[in-house]
Amino acid sequence: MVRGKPDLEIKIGGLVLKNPVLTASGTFGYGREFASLVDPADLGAVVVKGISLEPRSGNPPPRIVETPCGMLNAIGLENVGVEKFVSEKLPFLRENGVCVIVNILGDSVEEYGRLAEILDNAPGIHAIEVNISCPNVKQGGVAFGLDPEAARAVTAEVRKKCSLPVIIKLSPNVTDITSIARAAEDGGADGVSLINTLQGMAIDIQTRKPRLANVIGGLSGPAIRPVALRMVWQTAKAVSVPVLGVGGITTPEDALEFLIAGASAVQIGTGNFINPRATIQVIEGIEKYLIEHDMNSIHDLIGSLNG
Amino acid sequence: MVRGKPDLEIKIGGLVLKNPVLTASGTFGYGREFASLVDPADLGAVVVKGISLEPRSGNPPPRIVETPCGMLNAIGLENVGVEKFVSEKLPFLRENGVCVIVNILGDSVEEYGRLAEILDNAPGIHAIEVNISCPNVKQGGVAFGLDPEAARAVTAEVRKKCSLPVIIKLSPNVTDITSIARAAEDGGADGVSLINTLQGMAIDIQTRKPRLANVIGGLSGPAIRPVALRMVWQTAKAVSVPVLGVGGITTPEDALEFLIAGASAVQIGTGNFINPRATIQVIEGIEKYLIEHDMNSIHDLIGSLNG
Amino acid sequence: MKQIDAEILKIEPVAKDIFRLTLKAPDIAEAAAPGQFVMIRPVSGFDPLLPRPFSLHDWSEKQGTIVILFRVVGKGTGILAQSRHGRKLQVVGPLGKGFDITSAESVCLVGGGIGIAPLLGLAKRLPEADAYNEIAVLLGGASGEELAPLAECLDIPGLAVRLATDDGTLGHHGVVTDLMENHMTRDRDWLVLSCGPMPMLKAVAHLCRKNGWPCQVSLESVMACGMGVCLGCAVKSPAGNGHEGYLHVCKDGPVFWESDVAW
Amino acid sequence: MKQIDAEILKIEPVAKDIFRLTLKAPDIAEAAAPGQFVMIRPVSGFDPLLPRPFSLHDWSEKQGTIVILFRVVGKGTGILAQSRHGRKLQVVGPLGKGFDITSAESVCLVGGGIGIAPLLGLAKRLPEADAYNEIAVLLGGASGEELAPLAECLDIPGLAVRLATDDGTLGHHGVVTDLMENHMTRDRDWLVLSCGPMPMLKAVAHLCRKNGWPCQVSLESVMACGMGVCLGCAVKSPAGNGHEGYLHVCKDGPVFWESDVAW
Ligand SMILES: Cc1cc2nc3c(=O)[nH]c(=O)nc-3n(C[C@H](O)[C@H](O)[C@H](O)COP(=O)(O)OP(=O)(O)OC[C@H]3O[C@@H](n4cnc5c(N)ncnc54)[C@H](O)[C@@H]3O)c2cc1C
Ligand SMILES: Cc1cc2nc3c(=O)[nH]c(=O)nc-3n(C[C@H](O)[C@H](O)[C@H](O)COP(=O)(O)OP(=O)(O)OC[C@H]3O[C@@H](n4cnc5c(N)ncnc54)[C@H](O)[C@@H]3O)c2cc1C
Ligand SMILES: Cc1cc2nc3c(=O)[nH]c(=O)nc-3n(C[C@H](O)[C@H](O)[C@H](O)COP(=O)(O)O)c2cc1C
Ligand SMILES: Cc1cc2nc3c(=O)[nH]c(=O)nc-3n(C[C@H](O)[C@H](O)[C@H](O)COP(=O)(O)O)c2cc1C
Ligand code: FES
Ligand code: FES
Repeated sequence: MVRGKPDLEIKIGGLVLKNPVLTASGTFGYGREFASLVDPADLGAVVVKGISLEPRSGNPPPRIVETPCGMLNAIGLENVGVEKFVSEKLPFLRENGVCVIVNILGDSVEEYGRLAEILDNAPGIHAIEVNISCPNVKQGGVAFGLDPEAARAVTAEVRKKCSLPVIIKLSPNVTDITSIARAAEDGGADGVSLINTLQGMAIDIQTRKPRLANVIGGLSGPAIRPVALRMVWQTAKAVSVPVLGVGGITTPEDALEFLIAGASAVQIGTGNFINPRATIQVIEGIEKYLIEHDMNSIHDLIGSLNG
Repeated sequence: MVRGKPDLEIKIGGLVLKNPVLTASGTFGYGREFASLVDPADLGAVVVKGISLEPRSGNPPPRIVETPCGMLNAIGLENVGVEKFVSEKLPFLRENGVCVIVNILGDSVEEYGRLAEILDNAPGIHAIEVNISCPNVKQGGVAFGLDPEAARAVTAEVRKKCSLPVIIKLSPNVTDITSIARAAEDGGADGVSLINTLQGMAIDIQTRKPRLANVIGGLSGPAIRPVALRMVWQTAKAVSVPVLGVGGITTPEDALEFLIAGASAVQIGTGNFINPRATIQVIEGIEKYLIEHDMNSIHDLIGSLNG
Repeated sequence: MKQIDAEILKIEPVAKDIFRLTLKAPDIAEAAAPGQFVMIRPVSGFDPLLPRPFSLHDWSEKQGTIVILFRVVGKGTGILAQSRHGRKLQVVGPLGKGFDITSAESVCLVGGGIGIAPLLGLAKRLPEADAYNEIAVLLGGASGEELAPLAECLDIPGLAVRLATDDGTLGHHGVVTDLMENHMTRDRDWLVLSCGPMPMLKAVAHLCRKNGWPCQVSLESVMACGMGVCLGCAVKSPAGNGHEGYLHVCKDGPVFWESDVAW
Repeated sequence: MKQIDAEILKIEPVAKDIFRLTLKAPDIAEAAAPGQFVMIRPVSGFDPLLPRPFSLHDWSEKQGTIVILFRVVGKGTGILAQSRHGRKLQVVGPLGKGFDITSAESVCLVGGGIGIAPLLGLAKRLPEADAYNEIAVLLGGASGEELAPLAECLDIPGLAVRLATDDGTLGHHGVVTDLMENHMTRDRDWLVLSCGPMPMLKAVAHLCRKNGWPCQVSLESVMACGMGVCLGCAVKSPAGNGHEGYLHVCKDGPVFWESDVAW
């Protein structure tokens, strides 16, 4: 019997992705930078670098440090601002048929809402991912993502201000990530993505100074994969919206772990730095696994963890 | 000028340790197992495997999985029980002049108190380390270490029931570890040690089963070091009792980072598996660093992070 | 038990994916006993993180060397296979409890696959042949291609090695327990010493139990420390034998009396 | 920009801790320009995690090869130095903006330490010598022992190389900016192209600014991606030049006009 290719399509809200492999925000630029190695239209979606209302210049260097099987970054959310993003970065993606998810960040609930409004009117954007690991400046600077109520409020505001599918990107630096995920679901999220980076630090023992100008940075890469996988598994059981798994994924095997744990899709972040063709190899590897395991659809795999 | 050796002594409550390098609970057995490679009396202290009132047989295998630069364990707190510990394990340590810190665990506040009472009367024990990453069975099973109030209650009970210095071992799986550390300090702790393992998970993609029989396990090793260092730095600023830094330390350089960040001492855990002589090499390395940097005392180094 | 940075003196391919590694490790060679193992760290970095356990295949106190026979199955063994002579490896050992080769009329060594590794060191060190009525060596494998080079590793003068293969391409067409049934005459007091994959050990143990042959098996398990502190290498033991439910492969074993294992 | 698994054709020690690595990488050789770099992953595991940036020292489109000159400073370079011919390495490149070798009367290449690496590929590809009045090469180093083997790497027929050492054991006793002051006659239009340690580049830039010599510098920075997406390789640029505060070494450089850098 000749078999067709397995069906890799997944849905987030009303959005259909041709496959479940996305790039993680901040690790694939605005989709153009990798174009000579990876055709961004081949990916489930490209999640672009976090965008704010105004351009941000980011933190002073050093901004990155390598750690065992991981890296710390304190980029400081450097970005071109929403206006320039729409006028200069979006056209390339739109013209090349890329599924674009825009990651947004702000200092207040209103700022997130304003961004959602602006992006809702820009053609070529397929969904919004809300980075809630940013400090809530008006409320004493604790990150939105550390408090269920703040997470719900941001989600509800973004939901209200746009008609696009809304994904909430969760912080792992919490006691119970499922409570934040449920708050996002309550607020109207169409999906949750996790994890953002774990907070970490490194010190230069010769100068006795922090290795990052910002002192603290976000830990990403293979080192954090077991933590991300655990949180994805817990969250997939706790919410009914799709979960996007992120954290240390570099190979097809890694991605399969997240799908089996209950993620509907995966995002590849630091993996792009280690192997720029990781995304494509992960898509191919998932397809191969489905064929070898006689599965017609990615949905046979998602959440298929055996007791 | 001939210089003396730098002074490595540190204090935790009334306890004086000859140097700031300890073993982490669960990674050095009861001190005897490594004796042909490391003289346990050369260490600042040996923190023994967690002890409960009754013996525990632990979780079914598989109990450990390797991960990138880390490992997951779900040993399930297998231990011989306090009675057998005192009668069979303690004499060797006592007779060899080892500074012994006993790590304890329980299901209820009362159990911790009972353990403290028993150990208080056993000669040869220098301090108690309280593992609060255990589920509070009477209160719905949430770990003591995830809730400031429960952490304070356990600390106060142990404090009340014994005259030994009490160290509270903190869980990193929380939004704000400093609030737990402060609760422990309020409860009468003489020191806090951190971090215990980060919760993680791994899946076998061929069987689609969790790689650990217990599904979830604790992540340790170099992978978690940046997270541990960040939490130690934050905690050292938040409390006035000594902080013992734990998490991914395998080399003198690693240990120096923690001391500079504000730890008064370090514990080596998974590092013992990678290099059984890690503890001794770390002591030698710290001494060498102090000499090279013209420091007479370890206290010149502790918390010496430059802005 | 010693920890040393052992120089690679020789690394030779033995068969497809199988290598023989000779290390300079006098302190370990001096203390070694048949069935014991060492922990070897394949890299100096942290990926892979943990040292890997390998049985002592052979050793020479005189030359101060130990020999490992290993199969490439993953990252660590892959890196070892690519190492060159002169490189130094962190080795800790000898570790664990080896074979208990006390009294018996005859001894039967039963091995499967790479599980033959510890049998060379064992066979060489059995009391002079005449202490036993017989020393039988029975080996099983998937095919002749796989088994022949492994069997050659056990090439000890005067030792008769009998072979069985699943596909019949070498020796008996069948499994190693067939050889046991054929060979182990009931008129003797046999001691069975066995090492190989878990399903084979299970079958061997079962047969021995049925026939009343005392039997020791060398088990494998994932290990972190190799010296009894992490408690990661637990194997279930039968109720009521005083081990509180679990034995630990690195410390109580790797060689166990078959009766101490909950099969 | 290509990503390939490039075979190591040759790896030779050049001096203490300095190695020359030749890789089979036709697609990269074809697209390379002087001053560009490649990202090389030293291991297939994840420790160290990130690929390492190295300038293209030389390349041959015809032979389909690229050459790297590197100094062992840590884990990644240590592992590279121990690699053998035949091993494959993940290489991405060519990356970044190289030297802008447009018009000038005379060119002065200034290098320090391992910073001489990109100068060979550059010198070889400068327009035929007679397009310039002069091509000067000035190199600085700590000692003759360090500098001599590096200077030899720039051995191009007809190219005069002038040397300065801090300890005077080779060439001028002093720093490379001394050589610039001595050699760069004021009657000519000079273009300075420079690569080396940060303090040297700073001194070179300062001198050029003072003398009105246009100057390009090749900068280093910690890098994660090498292709402009992680934004990790930021360097401060002077206010008001349109770069919103930071330039990125991997994408806006590694070669910059000295005036674009906030020294
Ligand atoms: C006491 C003892 C003695 C041993 N003696 C030998 C020996 O003499 N020769 C030899 O070749 N091997 C021996 N082994 C097995 C050897 O330790 C493993 O093959 C090795 O650790 C695998 O490392 P890796 O990094 O190559 O594989 P990994 O990359 O860690 O794993 C690759 C695959 O192999 C499987 N695997 C890992 N460890 C084991 C194991 N212990 N048993 C079975 N499968 C495993 C994994 O599940 C995975 O599927 C022994 C094991 C023990 C416990
Ligand atoms: C565009 C560019 C081109 C380069 N070209 C060359 C070249 O042609 N030849 C060459 O030998 N090197 C070159 N380098 C530097 C090279 O990338 C580093 O030496 C290398 O990444 C160090 O890796 P490691 O793992 O050995 O060191 P690590 O173990 O990562 O670090 C060891 C020590 O070196 C320091 N270090 C790490 N990276 C750098 C760096 N970029 N610059 C200075 N110190 C560093 C660390 O702070 C640490 O103290 C270049 C760097 C850049 C950015
Ligand atoms: C350099 C860098 C920049 C990042 N920028 C963003 C960002 O702008 N917005 C965001 O939500 N996450 C950002 N992240 C987090 C990643 O999207 C991802 O959640 C995290 O790195 C974990 O995945 P990984 O281990 O696959 O990298 C960034 C990560 C890195 C390494
Ligand atoms: C195998 C194993 C067993 C452990 N058992 C205990 C224990 O009994 N009690 C405890 O408080 N911590 C226990 N820990 C946690 C360690 O003491 C330590 O906090 C943690 O592993 C982080 O340090 P490391 O990265 O240096 O290992 C255990 C860790 C491991 C790896
Ligand atoms: S491997 Fe650690 S106890 Fe056996
Ligand atoms: S290294 Fe990533 S942007 Fe330059």
